[in-house]
Amino acid sequence: QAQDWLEGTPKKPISDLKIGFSFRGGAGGNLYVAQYVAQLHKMADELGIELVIVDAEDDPGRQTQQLPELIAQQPDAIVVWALSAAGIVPALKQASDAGIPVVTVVADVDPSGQQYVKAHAGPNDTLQGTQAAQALIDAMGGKGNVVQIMGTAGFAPAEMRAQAFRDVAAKYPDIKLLDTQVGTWSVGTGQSLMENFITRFGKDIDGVITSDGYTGTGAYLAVEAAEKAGTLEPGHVKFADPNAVGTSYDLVKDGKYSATVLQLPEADAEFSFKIAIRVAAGIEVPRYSYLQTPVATPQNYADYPRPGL
Amino acid sequence: MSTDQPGERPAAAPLGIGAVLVHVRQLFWRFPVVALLIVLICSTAIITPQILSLGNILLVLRQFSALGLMAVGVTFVVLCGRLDVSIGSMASLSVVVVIALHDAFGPGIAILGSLATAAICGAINGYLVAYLRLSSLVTTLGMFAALQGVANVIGISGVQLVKNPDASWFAFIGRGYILGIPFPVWMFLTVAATGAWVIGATNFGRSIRAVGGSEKASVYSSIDAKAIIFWSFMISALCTGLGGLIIASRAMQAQADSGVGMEIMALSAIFLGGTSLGGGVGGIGRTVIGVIVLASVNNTLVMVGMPIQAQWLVSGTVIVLAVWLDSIARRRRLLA
Amino acid sequence: MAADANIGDGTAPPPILSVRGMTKSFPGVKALQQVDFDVRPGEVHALCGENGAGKSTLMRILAGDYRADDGEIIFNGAPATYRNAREARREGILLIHQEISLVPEMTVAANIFLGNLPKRRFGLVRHRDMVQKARATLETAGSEFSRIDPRSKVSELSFAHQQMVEIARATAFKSSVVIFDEPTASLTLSETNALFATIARLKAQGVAIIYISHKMSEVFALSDRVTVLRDGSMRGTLKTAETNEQEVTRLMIGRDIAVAARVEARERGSELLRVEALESPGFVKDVSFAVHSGEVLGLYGLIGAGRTETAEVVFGVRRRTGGRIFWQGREVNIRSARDAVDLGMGLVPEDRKGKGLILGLTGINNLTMVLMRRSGLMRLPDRKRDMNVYEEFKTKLDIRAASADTLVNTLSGGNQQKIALAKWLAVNPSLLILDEPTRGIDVGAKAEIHALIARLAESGMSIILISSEMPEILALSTRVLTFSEGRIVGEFGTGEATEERLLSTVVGRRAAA
Amino acid sequence: MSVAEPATHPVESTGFRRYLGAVWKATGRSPAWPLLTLLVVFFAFQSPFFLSPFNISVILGQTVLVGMLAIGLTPLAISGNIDLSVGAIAALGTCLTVAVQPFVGPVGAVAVTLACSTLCGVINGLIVERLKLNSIIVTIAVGTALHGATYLLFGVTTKVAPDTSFVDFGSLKLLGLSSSVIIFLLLAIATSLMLRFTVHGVHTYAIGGHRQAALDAGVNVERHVLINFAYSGLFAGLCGVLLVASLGAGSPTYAKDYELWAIIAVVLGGTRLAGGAGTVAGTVAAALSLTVLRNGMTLMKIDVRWFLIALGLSLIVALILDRLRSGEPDVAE
Ligand SMILES: Nc1ncnc2c1ncn2[C@@H]1O[C@H](COP(=O)(O)OP(=O)(O)OP(=O)(O)O)[C@@H](O)[C@H]1O
Ligand SMILES: Nc1ncnc2c1ncn2[C@@H]1O[C@H](COP(=O)(O)OP(=O)(O)OP(=O)(O)O)[C@@H](O)[C@H]1O
Ligand SMILES: [Mg+2]
Ligand SMILES: [Mg+2]
Repeated sequence: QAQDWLEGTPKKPISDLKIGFSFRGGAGGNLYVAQYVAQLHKMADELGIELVIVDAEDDPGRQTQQLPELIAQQPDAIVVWALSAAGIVPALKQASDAGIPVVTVVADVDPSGQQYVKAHAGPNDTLQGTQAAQALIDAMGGKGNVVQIMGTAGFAPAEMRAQAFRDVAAKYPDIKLLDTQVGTWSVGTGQSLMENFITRFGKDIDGVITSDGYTGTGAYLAVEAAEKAGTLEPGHVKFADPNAVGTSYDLVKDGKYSATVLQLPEADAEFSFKIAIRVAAGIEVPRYSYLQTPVATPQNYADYPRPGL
Repeated sequence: MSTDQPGERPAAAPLGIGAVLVHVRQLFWRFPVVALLIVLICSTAIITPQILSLGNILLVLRQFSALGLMAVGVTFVVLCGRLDVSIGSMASLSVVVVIALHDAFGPGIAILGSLATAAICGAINGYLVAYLRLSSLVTTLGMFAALQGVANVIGISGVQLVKNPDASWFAFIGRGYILGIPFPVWMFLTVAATGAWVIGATNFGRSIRAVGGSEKASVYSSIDAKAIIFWSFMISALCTGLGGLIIASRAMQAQADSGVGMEIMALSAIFLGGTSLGGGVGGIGRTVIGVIVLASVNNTLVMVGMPIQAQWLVSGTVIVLAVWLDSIARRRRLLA
Repeated sequence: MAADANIGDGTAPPPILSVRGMTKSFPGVKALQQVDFDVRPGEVHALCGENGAGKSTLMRILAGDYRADDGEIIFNGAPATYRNAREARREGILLIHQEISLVPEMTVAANIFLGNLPKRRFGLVRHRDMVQKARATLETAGSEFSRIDPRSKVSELSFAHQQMVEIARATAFKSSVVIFDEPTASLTLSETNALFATIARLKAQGVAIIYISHKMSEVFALSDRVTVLRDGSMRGTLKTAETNEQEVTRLMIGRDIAVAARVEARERGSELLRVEALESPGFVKDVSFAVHSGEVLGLYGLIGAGRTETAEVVFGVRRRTGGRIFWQGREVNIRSARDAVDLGMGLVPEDRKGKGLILGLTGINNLTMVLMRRSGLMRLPDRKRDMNVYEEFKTKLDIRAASADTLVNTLSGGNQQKIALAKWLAVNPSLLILDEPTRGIDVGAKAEIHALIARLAESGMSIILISSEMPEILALSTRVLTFSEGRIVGEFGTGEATEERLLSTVVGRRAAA
Repeated sequence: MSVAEPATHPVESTGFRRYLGAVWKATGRSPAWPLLTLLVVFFAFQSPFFLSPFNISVILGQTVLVGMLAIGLTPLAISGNIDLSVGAIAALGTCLTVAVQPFVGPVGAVAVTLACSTLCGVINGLIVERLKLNSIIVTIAVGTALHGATYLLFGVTTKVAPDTSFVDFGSLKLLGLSSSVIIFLLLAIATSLMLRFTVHGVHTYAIGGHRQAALDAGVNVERHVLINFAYSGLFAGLCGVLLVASLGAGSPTYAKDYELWAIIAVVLGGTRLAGGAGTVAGTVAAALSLTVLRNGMTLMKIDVRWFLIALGLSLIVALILDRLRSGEPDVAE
C-alpha cells in the first residue's frame, strides 16, 4: 500500500529499515510510556521495520550508556526520548559521529545538543501548558485565585507546563497564583496536596491548574469531597490540565472540568515515528514537527476519543 | 506546653515558675520527640493558624493512616530482628488487584482477593526468611522488585479504574466517616491498638521480643522461633494489604506506583519512634508516634507553602534532631 | 600443682596500680562503695566475693571500661590518665574478661592480637608473622593451648577453647598488670594447670596479676594476697599465707557455708529416659545410657568430650543422625526443644550468654520464658503469677538484682547463671539436664545449688549433671559416666567413683587416641 | 530443624562437597557468583552477540556507576553500618563538578567534589557514631536533606558542563575499556586489598563481627567506622564525577535510587547486614549480575516490564542456592 505520508521516495524499501529507539523507560508503571511503546511496536510490525529498543528505566546515566548499544547495531536512524535534556548530549554526539541521524521525540534536548539532532517530533509542552492555562482562565472569567500542582520535581515537561501557566497568568492582573506544590503525576498526591490547599485557602480557591490529568483528577476528588462536606460551594472551583487522561476526559464530559488537553500516546507515537521513518529513509523533514493537541471542553469532547490512560 | 506560649503563663512567685520549669523539663525529657513536634507546629501555626484546626488534624491522620497501618505491621518484623522492605511494592500490588477485581466481582471479592494476595506475599516472605533462613533484607528486596514488577504488569494490562465510584460501598473505606472521624483513621487506630496489645500483653508479643533478642536462646527455651518470624511477616503483609485498600479506595483507581517509597517511610517512622532492630526497646506505641511526627512535619511544611526542596531539607534535619533527642532521653531515663 | 604459690612475700615493692575510695553505682545498685585496693609488681592478688559483690565492676574500672563515680586510680605512682579500655591497654593494663569477648568470625590469631596487630609500613598487617606469633604464644601457654590452631575461626572452637584463647591474650602483649576475671570457669584440670603455669611465668616477669575466682583452691594455690568484697564494699585484704578458706568465706558471705551436700545412694526408681547408639555428626559417637527417676547421672569428661553435644541431641536442639530415644519405655522422636519440654525435660545449657539467656530482656521475662509455653501464645501473661515465681526463686537461689525488671545483661555473671537455672526449675521438669550448672557461681550460692540439686533428686526428679568439677560430680552423682572423644568410656556406680578412677578412664582414652 | 547447629563441627563432607567448598571459598562466599555464572551461561546461549567484546565493554560500562557506590558501601556494611544517602551525595557531586569547573578547572572540580562528598560521609559518620544513632534512619534523613539542599543550591534545571573535558575523559579508551571502567576495576581491587591486608580492614571486620569485643580489645571503633563512612562518601562523589563524565552535565535528579541498587549489590554480594562478613569481589559480582540480567534481557528483546520480576526472582534464587550449598547458618542475618 502506498505510504503518502512519506512525502518523498525512500532511499530503500521501508520494510528494510532498521530503527533504534532509546526511551526514558518506566514502561513498567507509566501508562503513557507503555502505550507509546506499544504503538511503536504495532507500527513497526505493520511496516516490517526492525525496531531495536533500549529502556533507560528513568535513569539518565543508564540512557547515555545504552546509546552505544544502538549505535553498534548500525540502524538507519535512532529515536531518542531523552530523560535529561542536557545529559543526553554526549550520547547524541556519538550517534552523529557514527553518521546515524537522530530524531528526538517527546522531550526536546538542550541547545548545546541541537547540532547533533536531525529532527524533533512530538507534543509541545509549552503550547499545551498555554492551552490549559488559557482554558482555565477563560472559565474563571479572567479573574480569581489559582492553586497549582506540578508533576515530579526536576522533570522538564512538568517545569515547562508550570512555567507556561505563569506566563499566561502574568497577562491577567486579576489572576492570582496562591501557591505551587510539587506532586508525582499521580491521583494520590494530587488529592492530598489539594486537601492541604483546601484547608489552607478554603473558599479563596477559584481554580486549579495541574501538570496532568492524574493530578487533576486527584485534585477534583478532593474538591468534590470538600463540596459534599460544605467546605466549598459546589461547582465554584474550575479545573484544567495540559495532559488528558481517561478520568479528566470523563470529568470534562460531565461538565465538572473546564478543559483537558488531549496528548494521546498513540497519536504521539504514530506522528513521531512517521517522522523518524522518513528520516531513516533519507527523506527531508522539517527540523521541528509538533503534534496537534486539541483541547477537549464540555462542548467539543465528543469529537475526540477517550484517552486510554 | 507552657514553654510555647509564655504569654499565657500566670505571673507566679519565682519559686512557682521554677517549679513549672522543672516540670516542663521533666515532661520534655519524657517525650522529647513529641515536644519537638509541638514546638514545630506551634511556631508554624503563627504563620498558618489552620494547622491547629480539627479539620487539618483529621486530614493529616487520614492522609497517613495507610502508611501508619503498614508501619505498625513492619514493627512486628523489626522487633524480630528482621527487615521487610517489600511492603511498598506489596501495597502497589494490592491496590492494583483490588481495583482490577472490583467491577468484575464486586467490592467483597475484590477486597478478599487483594488481602489474599498480600497474605500470599507475606507467606512467601515468611517462609523464605523463617524456614529457609534467608537474609530478610535481601529476600524482601527481591520481593520488593518482583512484586512491583507484577503490579506493573497487572496495572498496565488490567482495569485501572472503578466505573462509578459513588455506587460502591468500597468507597467508604477510604472516604467514609464514623462519628465525624475518617474511616481510615479508625482502621489505623484500631489496628495500632490491637498491635500494641499483642506486642505488649500477649505471650506472642513476648516471644517476638525473645526471638529478636536472641533467636538461639529462645529456641533453647522451647519457643517456636520460626513460626514467630513467619507470623510477623504475615502480620506485616496483612497490614500492608489494609493500607493498600485505603489507598485504592481514596482514588478509586489504580496506579501501579501507588506504594513506591512507602517502605522507606515506614522504616523511617519506626526508627524515628525509637524502636531498634532486634527487639530490646520499642513497640507499636513508638511507631505510632513516629508516624504522627512524619505526618505532621510533612503537613506543616506544605501548609506554610514551603517549596518541596526546602521541605526535604527541613524534614531531613528535623528527623535527625528527633532521633537524637530521643536517644538522649533514653539514656537519661536509664540513669534516672 | 602450681608448685610456685606464695612467691613474692617479704620484700614488698610499691604498688604499681591502686585505687582509693572507689565508688560506682548503677541504676538501682551500689556496685562499689569506698573500695581501696592495690596490686604490686610480681604479685598475684586474688579478689573474692559473692556474685554481684562488684569484682568485675572494679576491674572494669581499673581497665578503663567504666568510669567511677568517685575515687581515684593511681598507676605507676601518678593519677591514671587513661580514659578508656584502649588507652588503658596502651598503658599496659590488660583485662581478660569474665564473659568471652572474641570476634567469632575471625581467626584465633587475629583475635589474640586484635587491638595491636603486628604491622609494617602503610598500616599493612603481617598476617604470616601474626599466625606464627600466635602459635608461639599458644605453645608457650602450654600443651593444652597448643592444640588450638591459630588459623581456625573462633566460632569453630569449643566454649572451653574460646576461653583459652581469651587467656592466651594475656601473654601475647607486654603488660604490666593482667587481670583474670574467673578464667577457669569453663576449664578442666589440665587447662587450669596450663593457666597456672602461664600466671607463674608472668609473675616471674614481674607482672602484677589480679585474679578473680570463686574456687578457693585456686585462690590459695596462686595468690599472695586476698581481698574480699561484699555487697560492693571492702571486707579487708589478707596475706594468703596467714589466712584460710573458712575465714575468707566468712568474710565473703558473713557465715560458714553449709556442709557440702551429698546425694545418698538409694535403689533407683523406674527407667525414665533411655538412649541407644546415639550419633551426631562430629562429637557424639554410639552413646547409649539410661536415666532412672530420682537418680543423678553425672557426666564427666575433658574438653570436647561431647557431653554438651549429647545433651543437646537428647534435648532435640542438635541434629541426630543415628540412635533411638525412649521416654518411659516408649520410643519418642524429639525434633525440637518443644517436644522435649512437652515430654517433661529441661536443659540448662553450658553457654548461658548464647543459649541460656536472652540478655536484652528483663530477669522476670527470662525466668518465666519456659513457663510461657504452658499457657498458649495468645494468652495474656499473668504478671502476678510470674511475680510470685520470680520472688520464689529470688529467695531460693538468692538472686541479686535491682528489680525483677532489670535487664539480664546488667546482672553479674553469677546472677545470670542463677536466672538461667531458675528458668528451668520454674517448670519443674521430670528430667533436668544441667550443663556446668555452677559455672561462675560463688561458694555460698554453689552450696545452695548443690543442696537444691540434692533436694530435687530426693523429690524424685531425675538429673543429668554435666560438670567438669570433679568434687561436684563425686558429691552429687549416684552414677557417673565418663566421656572422651564423644564416646562413653566408663561407668561407675555410687562408691565406685573416685577422682583417680574417673581421670584414668578419660585421660587413658585420650592418650590412646 | 535444629537451629542450634553450632559451627563447632566442621561437618563431615564428601569429596565433592569439599570440592564445592573450595570453589566457594575462592568466590568469596557470595551468592552472587553462582547467579552471575548462571546468567552469563544462559544469555550466552540465547544471544551470540552477548559475549562479544563490545557487549562486554557495554556491560562493564553500565556496571560502573552503581558499582562504584556499592564498592564504597562494602567496608561500611562490613563494619555493621549502612549509608542510604549515597545517591543524594552522588547527585550533589554531579552539580558541584559542573558548577565549580569554571572557577577551578576540571581537575580542581573533581578535587572539590570528592572533598565535599567525603565531608558528607564524615558528617553521616559523626552523627551515627558520636550521637550513637541508628545509621539507617540517620542516612535516610541526611539523604533527604542533602537532596533538598542540592535543589536549593543549584536549581531544578540541568547544568551543562562548560567544556567537554569531562566527556572527553569519559570516552577515553585504554585496551578497549573506557577510562571509567578501568578506574572502577582498580578501585575495586584497591578496596579489596585494603580490607584484607590493612589494620583498618581487619578492624573493620572485627567491629562488624562483635563490636563490644573490638572495644574490649582496644580497637578505636569510632575512628574506623568514621573512616568507612568517609570512604562511602568519597565513592559516592566519584560516582557523581563519572556521571558527569558520561552525561556532560549535572542535575539533582541524577543518581535517583542508586543507593537502592547499590545496597542490593552489596547484600547480594554476600555482605551480612549485621556486619562482620563480606567481600568486594562479591559486591562486584553482584553489581555485574544486575547489569548482565538487564543487558541480556534487552538483547533477547524481552519486554522490560518483566525485568523487575526477573531481578527479584533471581535475587531469591541466588539466596536459596547459597543456603543449599552452605547449609543452615548459625546466626540468621
Ligand atoms: N552495666 C551495668 N548496669 C547495671 N548494673 C550493673 C552493670 N554491671 C554490673 N551491674 C551490677 O553491679 C553489681 C556488681 O556486678 P559485678 O559484675 O561487678 O559482680 P561480680 O562481683 O563480678 O559478680 P560475679 O562473681 O557473679 O561475676 C551487680 O549487682 C550487677 O547487677
Ligand atoms: N580439640 C578440638 N578441636 C576442635 N574442636 C573441639 C576440640 N575440642 C572440643 N571441640 C569442640 O567443642 C565442642 C564442645 O566443647 P566443650 O568443651 O563444650 O565439649 P563438651 O563435650 O561440652 O565438653 P564438656 O564435656 O566440657 O561439655 C566439642 O564437641 C567439639 O565440637
Ligand atoms: Mg563478675
Ligand atoms: Mg560442655
